[in-house]
Amino acid sequence: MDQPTNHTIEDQFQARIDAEERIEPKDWMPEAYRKTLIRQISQHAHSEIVGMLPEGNWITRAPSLRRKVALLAKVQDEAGHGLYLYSAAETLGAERDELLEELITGKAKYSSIFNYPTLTWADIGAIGWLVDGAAIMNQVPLCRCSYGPYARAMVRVCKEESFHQRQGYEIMLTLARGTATQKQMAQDALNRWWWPSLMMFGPNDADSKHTAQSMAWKIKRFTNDELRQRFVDITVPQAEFLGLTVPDPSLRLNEETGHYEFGEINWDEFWQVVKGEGPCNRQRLKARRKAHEEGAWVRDAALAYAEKRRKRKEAAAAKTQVA
Amino acid sequence: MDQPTNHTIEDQFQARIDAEERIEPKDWMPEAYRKTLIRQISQHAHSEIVGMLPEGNWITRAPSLRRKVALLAKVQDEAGHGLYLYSAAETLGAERDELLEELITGKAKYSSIFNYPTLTWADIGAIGWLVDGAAIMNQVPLCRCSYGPYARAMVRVCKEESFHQRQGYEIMLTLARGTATQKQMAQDALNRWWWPSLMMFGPNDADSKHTAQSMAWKIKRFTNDELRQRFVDITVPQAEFLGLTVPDPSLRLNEETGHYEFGEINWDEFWQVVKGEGPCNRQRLKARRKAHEEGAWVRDAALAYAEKRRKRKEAAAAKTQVA
Amino acid sequence: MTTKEATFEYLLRLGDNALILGHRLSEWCGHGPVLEQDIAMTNIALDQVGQARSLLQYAAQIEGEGRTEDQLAYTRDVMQFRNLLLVEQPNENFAHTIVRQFFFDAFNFPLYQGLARSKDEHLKAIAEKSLKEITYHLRYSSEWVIRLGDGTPESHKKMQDAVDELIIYTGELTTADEVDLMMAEAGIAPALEQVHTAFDERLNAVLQEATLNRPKPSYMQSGGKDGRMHTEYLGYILAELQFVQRAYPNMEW
Amino acid sequence: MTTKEATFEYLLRLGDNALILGHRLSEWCGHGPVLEQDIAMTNIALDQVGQARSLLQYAAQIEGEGRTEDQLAYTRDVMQFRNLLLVEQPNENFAHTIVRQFFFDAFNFPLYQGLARSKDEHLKAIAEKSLKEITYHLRYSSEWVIRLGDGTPESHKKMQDAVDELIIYTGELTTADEVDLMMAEAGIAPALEQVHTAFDERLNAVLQEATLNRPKPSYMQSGGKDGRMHTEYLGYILAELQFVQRAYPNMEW
Repeated sequence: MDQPTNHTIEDQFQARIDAEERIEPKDWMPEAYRKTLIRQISQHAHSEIVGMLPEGNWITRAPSLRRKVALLAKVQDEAGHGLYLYSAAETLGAERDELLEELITGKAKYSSIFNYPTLTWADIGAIGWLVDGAAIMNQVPLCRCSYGPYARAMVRVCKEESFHQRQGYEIMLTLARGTATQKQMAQDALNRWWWPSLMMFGPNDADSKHTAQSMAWKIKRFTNDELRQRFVDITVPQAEFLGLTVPDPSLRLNEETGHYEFGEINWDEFWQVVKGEGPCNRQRLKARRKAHEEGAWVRDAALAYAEKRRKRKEAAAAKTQVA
Repeated sequence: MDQPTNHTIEDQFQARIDAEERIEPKDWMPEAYRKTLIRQISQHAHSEIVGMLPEGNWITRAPSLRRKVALLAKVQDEAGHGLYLYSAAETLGAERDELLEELITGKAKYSSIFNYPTLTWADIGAIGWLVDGAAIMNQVPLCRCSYGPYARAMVRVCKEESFHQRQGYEIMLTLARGTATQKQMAQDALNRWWWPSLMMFGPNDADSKHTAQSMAWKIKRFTNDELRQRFVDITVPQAEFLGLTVPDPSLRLNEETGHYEFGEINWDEFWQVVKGEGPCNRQRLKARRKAHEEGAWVRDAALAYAEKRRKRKEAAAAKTQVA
Repeated sequence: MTTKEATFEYLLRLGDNALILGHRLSEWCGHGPVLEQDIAMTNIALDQVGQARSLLQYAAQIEGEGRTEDQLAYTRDVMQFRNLLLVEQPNENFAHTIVRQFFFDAFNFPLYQGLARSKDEHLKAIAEKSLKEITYHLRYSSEWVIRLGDGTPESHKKMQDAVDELIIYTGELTTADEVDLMMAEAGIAPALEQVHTAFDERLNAVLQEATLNRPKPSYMQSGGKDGRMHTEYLGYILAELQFVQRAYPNMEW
Repeated sequence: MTTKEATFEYLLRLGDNALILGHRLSEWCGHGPVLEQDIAMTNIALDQVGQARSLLQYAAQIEGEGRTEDQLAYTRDVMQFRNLLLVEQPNENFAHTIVRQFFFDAFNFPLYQGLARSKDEHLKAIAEKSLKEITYHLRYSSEWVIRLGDGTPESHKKMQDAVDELIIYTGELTTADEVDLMMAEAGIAPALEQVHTAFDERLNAVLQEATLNRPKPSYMQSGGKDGRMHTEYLGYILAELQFVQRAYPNMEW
């Protein structure tokens, strides 16, 4: 029914969204909006943290000092992204410790891509090129996300991630232009990381339950399939430039639309990995759990020391007063 | 004073020794004889066990499958020697658990040679050639030791150890006849293991407090210096055959005596390592302690299970009787 | 894929299983919980690396390119190895090691019983010789599963944790793929269904006596024997195993 | 030994210290006790490997045989490395890692202050650039020694154990040998006695504030910087560090 004078608080909120206004921490927001953002932002943060593992796996074996330094810097950046994102989630009332608890108990999700193993040095190139590439495709629109802290975090993340992607591509280029063995290593890595990278965009739109509402709230700007198509269109020519073959026999350029048609994703594999049944899911969680448990004494000591310092300061201040 | 009719039990014991009779576990023996044998046999056992560490250090990196198998077999033999020797010590009233406790607390000694690190594959050759060589020099006379169980253990040990020594020498030969790099690796290993191997014979006779009594009791058949000289005389030609240089500028063949004169051992280093200040003393003990502590639950479980089985058998037997 | 190509692949699988598991066991040398178990594990490792030699030698022969057992062991990288995922799992603790060993032996024993009837005479001879050793390995690991499963509450928990973690690697053992089917077809290897039946019964019997629960996982991991996707552990194993030959290539050792 | 040869040796020492310690720290990546410390340790590792690049590049230049930083890092074996024994010690736990770092930084800071006045212009430039980073490293490790030493009884014990274990590696840091003396003589590096005084004072001050005991060991280990006798740890570090280059030599990465 048409009620031109109806201004509920939900309506006002939606109007702000529609007007492309930024929602900030102190603003009123529907509980569902808050919850969906906490879920998405924390999943994003968890992804950065867990993502340190497959890449960190090759720091000690990086084949040149320059690559060793670059990979250390990349992983450090990712950890930093995790920090920004946990902080952004905290502006919505979440507690970092609780979020971390959900991660290590397996309750919380993180990007499934990180449940695949890095088996050769070329995987590091493939991850930078494809995984960061797909992440950027997802993240650039998020820079205009309706929620202020998340949007601003995304701006910082995107800047660094573009650099990472170029570095990953440069690794692939070096390998593709190297010896036959190196080129084969690069092709093998592409073979293993291509489809999982496409899966990073989530289920097809028809099967994606969150999308509609997320788009209405301008958390999401494009659908899964739109982003996936954009990624394929940009990345396939990059593979061709490398002289490598995308492992998809159905791949073909549709001259009319200008888009690449590509094969069906193995949705069984997609859901298996999401469910926790991927190659490395258990190892990733086990590693995070171990780090957390073995670090408990360190965190406890830091708290205890901070408390001691505080008391000493108080005591010193009290003395000064008395004197 | 001459007392032809004095036959104290100590005199009878010594007479048996002098007559080359074997002393067995049930025989009377002076407490000091028992103690010195427990000390010597347990030190020997500890040496076999600790000796598994520097050699075991190269099993995962053995450069051919044949060498990997041989090294596994060698280390397994050494563990077996440890078993025989602990059993021999137990015949004298020692308890294996107590002996192991003394080892990991640092109270008990073991051959200092195992406190040196194995840094290259050639070290494995050097150890087989020199360390087993020196050990054999010590152990062959022990096959005629007055104490039966120790002598018989030594016969078994010597047979296997001769094989180990030949294998070690064969590794050195392969390296010495290999590439320039391999020959250099062999020379470097000889440089590091030569003097510590000479130290395996203990202090000079003049400084060796145990020797006189041990020889009277026919535990020891030759003095430290005698054995050391024999080792040098046998080993120097072997080094020459390999085309390697013994790292001793004072080394020269005395044409008259037929023996090699050699330089002064660095007795400071000798006593430092004996005292626990060698390159790997702490690591060796730490490794043994860790194995022991982390294995406690396994040993406890084995005991608990054995007890359960015993009770079940008793219960089953009781049932049978009643029925 | 020709029968010869499949046979080569199959021999690599057998050889790599023996090599990688033997290598893992050898990491325990000098660190075992009790001297007798140090000896026992070293002994099993010794048997396995010995089997690996025979199998990789034969594999090289079948391949017919003049490669040696050492070239196969020391110059292939992760993507070319064909061992089961189970055998590259880390030692972790004695419980994990024993469970890994038991799961493998419970499969390997019926497998080798079948291989000892192989139409391939050379493989048959290798299998006959290895069967004695594998019979001992299975007895050893079964006894320890029972001893530790039915020992103390602490040992029971460690064992159950190990079983729960490693069970998802057992599917790959007895799930036949193209190579397995071709080998069974050619009478070179037994049909994996038979091996599975024996494996299954053994697991039930031993785990039950050990008072351990046999989990029913919703999925199984694979990717080892076909080389499609090993775990991140294998690269580190090879870095140690192969270092000397990689650093000093083309030399005699 | 000529001054040029001694300079090459010395640069290897500086470069290998940075490389091996940076490598050890990088093993923590993704496994730190708290996200902020993961970042901090990775950051220090990054600085150190960066320093290693500069130093090994210059070392190669001085050597004058056309070798590169990567050839020095990836194709020397254990007997040719010149890092201190301290930096090859394993991570063990966060206490060991922090104590190792602190001992090294307390030495490295006054060393680099001295190197920033080197008569060798190139080394002076490297040192000036690195000094900012090393100043931060020392502050970080000192703070954590204090925080963990004076934290809980558990952290105190872990820290004291680490101090007691690692102290025997500190003598090598400031005990001058022929190369050190030649470098001081030539004004290329500071005299180690001065570095020792600063190191000594720093240790006393920080350990005291951390309520930790400074042991007086009866001996000190050495053999790292002169390459005479490294520990058994270094071989394993190099097996990982160098594997790809060893397995795939003479390629661009």
